[in-house]
Amino acid sequence: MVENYKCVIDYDLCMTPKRSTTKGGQRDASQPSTTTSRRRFLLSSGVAGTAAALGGCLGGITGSDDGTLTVGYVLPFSGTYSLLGESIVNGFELFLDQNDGQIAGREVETVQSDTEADTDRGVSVTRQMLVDEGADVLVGPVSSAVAIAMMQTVENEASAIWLNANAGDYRVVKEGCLKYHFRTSFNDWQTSAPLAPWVYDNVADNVVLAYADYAFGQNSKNFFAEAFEEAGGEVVGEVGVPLGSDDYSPYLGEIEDSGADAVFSFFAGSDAVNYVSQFSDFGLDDKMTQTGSGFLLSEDTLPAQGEAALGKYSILHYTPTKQNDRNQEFVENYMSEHDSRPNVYAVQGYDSAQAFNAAVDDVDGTDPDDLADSLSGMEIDSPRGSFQFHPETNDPIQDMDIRQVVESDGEVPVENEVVETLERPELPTWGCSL
Amino acid sequence: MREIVAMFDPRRTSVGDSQILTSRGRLAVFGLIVLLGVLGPVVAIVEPYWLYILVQVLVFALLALSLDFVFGYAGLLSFGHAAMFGAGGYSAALLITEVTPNALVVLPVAMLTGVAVAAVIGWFSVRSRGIYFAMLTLAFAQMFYVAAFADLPATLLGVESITGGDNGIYGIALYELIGIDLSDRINYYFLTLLLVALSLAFLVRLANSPFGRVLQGIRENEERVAFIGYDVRRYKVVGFAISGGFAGLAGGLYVPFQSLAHPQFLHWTVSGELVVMLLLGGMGTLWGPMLGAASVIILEEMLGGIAAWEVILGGIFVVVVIFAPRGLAGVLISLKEDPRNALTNAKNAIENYVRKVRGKS
Amino acid sequence: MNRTKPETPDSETTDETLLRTDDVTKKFGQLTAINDVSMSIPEGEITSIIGPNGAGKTTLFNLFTGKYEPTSGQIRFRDERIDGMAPHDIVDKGVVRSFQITNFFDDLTTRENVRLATQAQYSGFGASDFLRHYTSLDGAVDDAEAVLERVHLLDVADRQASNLSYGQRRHLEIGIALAAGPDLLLMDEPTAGMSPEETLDTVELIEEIASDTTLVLIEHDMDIVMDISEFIVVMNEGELIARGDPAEIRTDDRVQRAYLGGE
Amino acid sequence: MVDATTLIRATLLGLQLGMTLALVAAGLTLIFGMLDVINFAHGALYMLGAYFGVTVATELGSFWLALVIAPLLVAVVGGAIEILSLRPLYGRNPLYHILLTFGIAIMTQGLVVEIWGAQSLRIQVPDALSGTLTYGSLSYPVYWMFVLAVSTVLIGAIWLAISRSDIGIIIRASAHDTEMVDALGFDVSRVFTGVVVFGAALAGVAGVLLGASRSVNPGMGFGVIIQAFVIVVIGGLGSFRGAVFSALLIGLVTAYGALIAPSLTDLFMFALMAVVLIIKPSGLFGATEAA
Repeated sequence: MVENYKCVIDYDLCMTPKRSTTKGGQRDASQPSTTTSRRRFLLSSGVAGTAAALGGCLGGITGSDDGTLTVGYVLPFSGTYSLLGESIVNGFELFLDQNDGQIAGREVETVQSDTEADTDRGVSVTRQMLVDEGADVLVGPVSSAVAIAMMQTVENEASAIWLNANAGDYRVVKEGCLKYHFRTSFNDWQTSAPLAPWVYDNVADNVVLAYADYAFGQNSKNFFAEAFEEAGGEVVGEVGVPLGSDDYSPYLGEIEDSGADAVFSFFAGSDAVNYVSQFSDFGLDDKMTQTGSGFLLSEDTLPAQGEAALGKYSILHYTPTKQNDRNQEFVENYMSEHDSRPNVYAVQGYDSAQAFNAAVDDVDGTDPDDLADSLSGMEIDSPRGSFQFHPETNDPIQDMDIRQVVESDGEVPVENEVVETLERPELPTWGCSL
Repeated sequence: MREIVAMFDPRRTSVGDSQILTSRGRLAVFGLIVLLGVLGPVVAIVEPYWLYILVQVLVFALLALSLDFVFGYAGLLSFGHAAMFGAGGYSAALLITEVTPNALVVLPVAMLTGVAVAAVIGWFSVRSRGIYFAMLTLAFAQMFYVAAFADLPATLLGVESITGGDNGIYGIALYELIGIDLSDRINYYFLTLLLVALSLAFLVRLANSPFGRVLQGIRENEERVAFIGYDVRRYKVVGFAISGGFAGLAGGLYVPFQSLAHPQFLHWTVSGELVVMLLLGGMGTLWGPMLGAASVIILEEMLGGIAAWEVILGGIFVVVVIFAPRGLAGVLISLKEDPRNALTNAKNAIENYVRKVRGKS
Repeated sequence: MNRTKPETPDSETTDETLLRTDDVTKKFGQLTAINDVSMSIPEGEITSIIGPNGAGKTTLFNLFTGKYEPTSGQIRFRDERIDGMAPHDIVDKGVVRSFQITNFFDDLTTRENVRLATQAQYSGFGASDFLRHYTSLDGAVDDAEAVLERVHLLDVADRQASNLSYGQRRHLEIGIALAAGPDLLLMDEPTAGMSPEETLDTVELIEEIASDTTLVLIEHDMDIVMDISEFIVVMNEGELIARGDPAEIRTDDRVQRAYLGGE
Repeated sequence: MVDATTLIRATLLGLQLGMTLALVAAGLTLIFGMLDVINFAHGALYMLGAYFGVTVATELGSFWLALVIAPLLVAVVGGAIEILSLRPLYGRNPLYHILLTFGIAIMTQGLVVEIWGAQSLRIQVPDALSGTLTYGSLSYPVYWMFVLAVSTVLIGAIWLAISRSDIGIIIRASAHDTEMVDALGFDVSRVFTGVVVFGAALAGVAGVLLGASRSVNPGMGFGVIIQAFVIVVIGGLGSFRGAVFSALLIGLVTAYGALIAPSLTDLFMFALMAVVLIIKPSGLFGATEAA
């Protein structure tokens, strides 16, 4: 058992440098890193040869009774979503670096395999992490479709807790309601509904809804519409746009023709870039106020959106410019390791590490049932502001920021400024009662 | 336009000849299946996760086999096999969640779904040839994809959900098979191995049947086959439908295993990957594409944790296609026939490459 | 299959029309390849179609065998319309062609080439056609042997077709057509490119085949045409310009002008 | 529900989509017609055009320089691909080009993420072209009109070149018969390299043009390639005018489809292709066997 420590600490002995350390280039290679990435090809050298080839490095295979914790990233590392995957890893590993590479005083081994943001691969990677790597905790995924597809496997194996560091689809709670599933991120109700009464009070009493036409976009749109009508507003139209569209001209026409004073939008990633830029290109900024879920105007899209984003409102649980000590410290630490400001995904990764740390510390072990009991209702001191895991759904009860895009004198000419913080809006439980 | 038809002629590169699989070849394949059968329990104890990989390898080998039958033996390059794979998968998902998880009911239905979908696509497509045929099959498969993604069936029938839209159908239970616990992964592995072995045996038999000979004739000289009295179109449609049945079976095996039926299964990238498996393995040999499928799955698995794995995987494709013209099957055959000259052959291949790049072919 | 197989040679007794065209025209876009051709092929005889290159002879074959559909007009075989039928259905009726350019299965053996053609009469889409081994279809195998013997290819039956000599390839071409069991065999330049010796051999074969099969030849070698034909059709620029027995054709003015005189 | 303004705007978008897609499809169809190569990497070349454009525009601060330099860089990449990987494969079953170019496309996508990162980028629209044109109730971005104009002029110029000049004669000749090019006294291998270089440059131009109106991201290469194939096949493989015609057709179908049933626009596109191929098995302008 003890000999396993050696190779985990001396990472050059077992592994070649991993992606996230080489890319930013900030991490000093000579510094004993705690993060190792076990590559599949090292294991493939044959069933019999594996143990010999890797020596004591296979500590994690049957779980972690040797004390080493195994963290399995179920994240995309290629294609468009790789930015999100890497940010989550960066956040998680920032915590590790701040704690001598340890979680609750134990050594940590991280394992990653690219989900490609593909549901099918997601299931396979989940299985790999749970069965092959003996992960004590799953971190991820990015895509809600992957999260939904993972539920069955996580439930069947019942061998690790699952810290969902992004995927916000409410159905993971409604239909999964898994004991082991804890969201360190958000759910799609939070990034839409609480904005509705605010828009009604401060912007307009009528809106048109624009959304990427897939489950997540539809959920967000529905939650907003429901809350907006409840607040007394009127939804005058809705425009669904196929996911991954390049040209929004026909839809912008419909949005304009609706005659609404404001628009609530759900788009993310490159869709958000196209939508927001073209919204501005077509001169719609002069005609209506743009509001949306925070992914519409986030750190990963603002550089490309540039001035087109100015003045637009959105709601999210984290804003890097937020003025509180906890956040300022976090931003500083993050920027000393990476060139860029932390984004919401990095915070979700960081908080996953915090939550895992607290739980392992609390139960002094890795039994998933014990960890789940410990995490339930736990309060986490996050850069976003403190949040609590809902005792019944394990979703985060957290503050939500209403932000507006303003000019900035930083490298990116625009940034989000918090206009108002909604204190812990009460979450629906969708019949889940853990 | 030059020889659009001839350019898709697999004969130019196929390794085999009149008899599909020599008796020694059969022995080797049989041996491999027995080996896999013995290997299963060993793997289950030593490295249980690899059992999952093996199941995945077997499923995609079956899919590649189904494509090779219709392309390698009938000259029909399908770029839409994802349609049959996905259709089989979705029908299995719906049956398991709504009706019964009995494998003896669901798997045959998945297969029949594949046959039906392939028959429809084939009926419309076989009049076109070569790349036009490929693009027609692609078009139909993409239409299936869009329909599943937008849950068109539900819209048309006015119900809430059938295909589950972009989330697909999830949480699908594993099969039940009288008295056998298929949630035990070794049993699922054996079931898959058995079905793949039976499929291979059947397709080899079919390739050597009077029907199979006509298909081969069509591949070699479609016009002449018509002028000696065969209904070429009907043979093609039937051949395509049979192939679709096995693609549907592969879908039916895969979906409960992944607990998921997803529109991605119908996407052209699946068909594209399948063609890559075929070319990588060596088409027209039936076993080559299965090898290609195994290589792609295992490569992806191995490279999944590596930075820039796409660059490596893409690079492997490029190197194989330039230096191993007949795919992995070709490499194995030449190694077997001429093991001593392997080094010389490799050297020749490189010299040949340099010469061609310099334009002195 | 329910095809009537070639049976008793009774060519002398009947002078019936086997195949007939009525006002057949075939256009490719602006180009008229066949213009208003009406003709009849008598049963039991050797008919030759002659004419300069581009006269439309091969197009006529393609029309007879269903490769093309006439733009207008009708084609009848045994008084049944066959224009618009699929090639394989026309073969089923008993009209089979051989090709000017050898057109078979190069990768297969000579025997297998022929066997594939004979197999058409024994197999369809029954369960056994999918499950039995192809060599166990005895009827097809026996028929193939008979055809191979008839076209003198038994010695090279196991050789890969692409390795045959030119003359042998031409014979195999005819053999495959024969194997499909024709009542009417259309032969497109069976002697083209042959040495005098091979030509002689082939002419013998043609005459032997003619003993039980109605033949239509496209042929350039006038000596052969005049020697073996009982009936001749002359085409020029898509039109039928003359028909008759060899003696009549030899003396026809239009033929002289359009064709023979030109040489 | 659909008024004149909407219709005009959709038409403008359809034309713009059509013309830019024609830039991508033109190279694809010429490469197929002359080299018999099914070039899956063509989308990657389009993507590289956009990324090179981003870098040049950022480093040199000029959109105009980007519009010139980026396509040239893509042309160099195209030439390298032809010489190093396509050339050794001529004469083999062209199917292998699928595996080859598929591999190149995957590699390029991976490299782009390594070099530029995965986040969406965008080329800055030059001030001269920013702003919105307004005519009555119709407003349309100046830059989009610029894209439409530039791509139309380019396609028109190529059309003229192909139908009038010597180069055009070679291109048309070799689309039918490579030996003919040989007979005319041209070095076939240089002609082949030239075609790929030219096709790559066109794709690069499309990449830069659209990189300023759309987001530039690693998925854009695979996003465009299937659409381009559909266009090339509908038009008839190897036919330039077929490609232009069907690019416009697909552009308009996509634009109008978005007005009718957005989630089904792809379905319309594939259904259109299926119908065309069922009626005309070799595409609209493809050579038929019979003639």
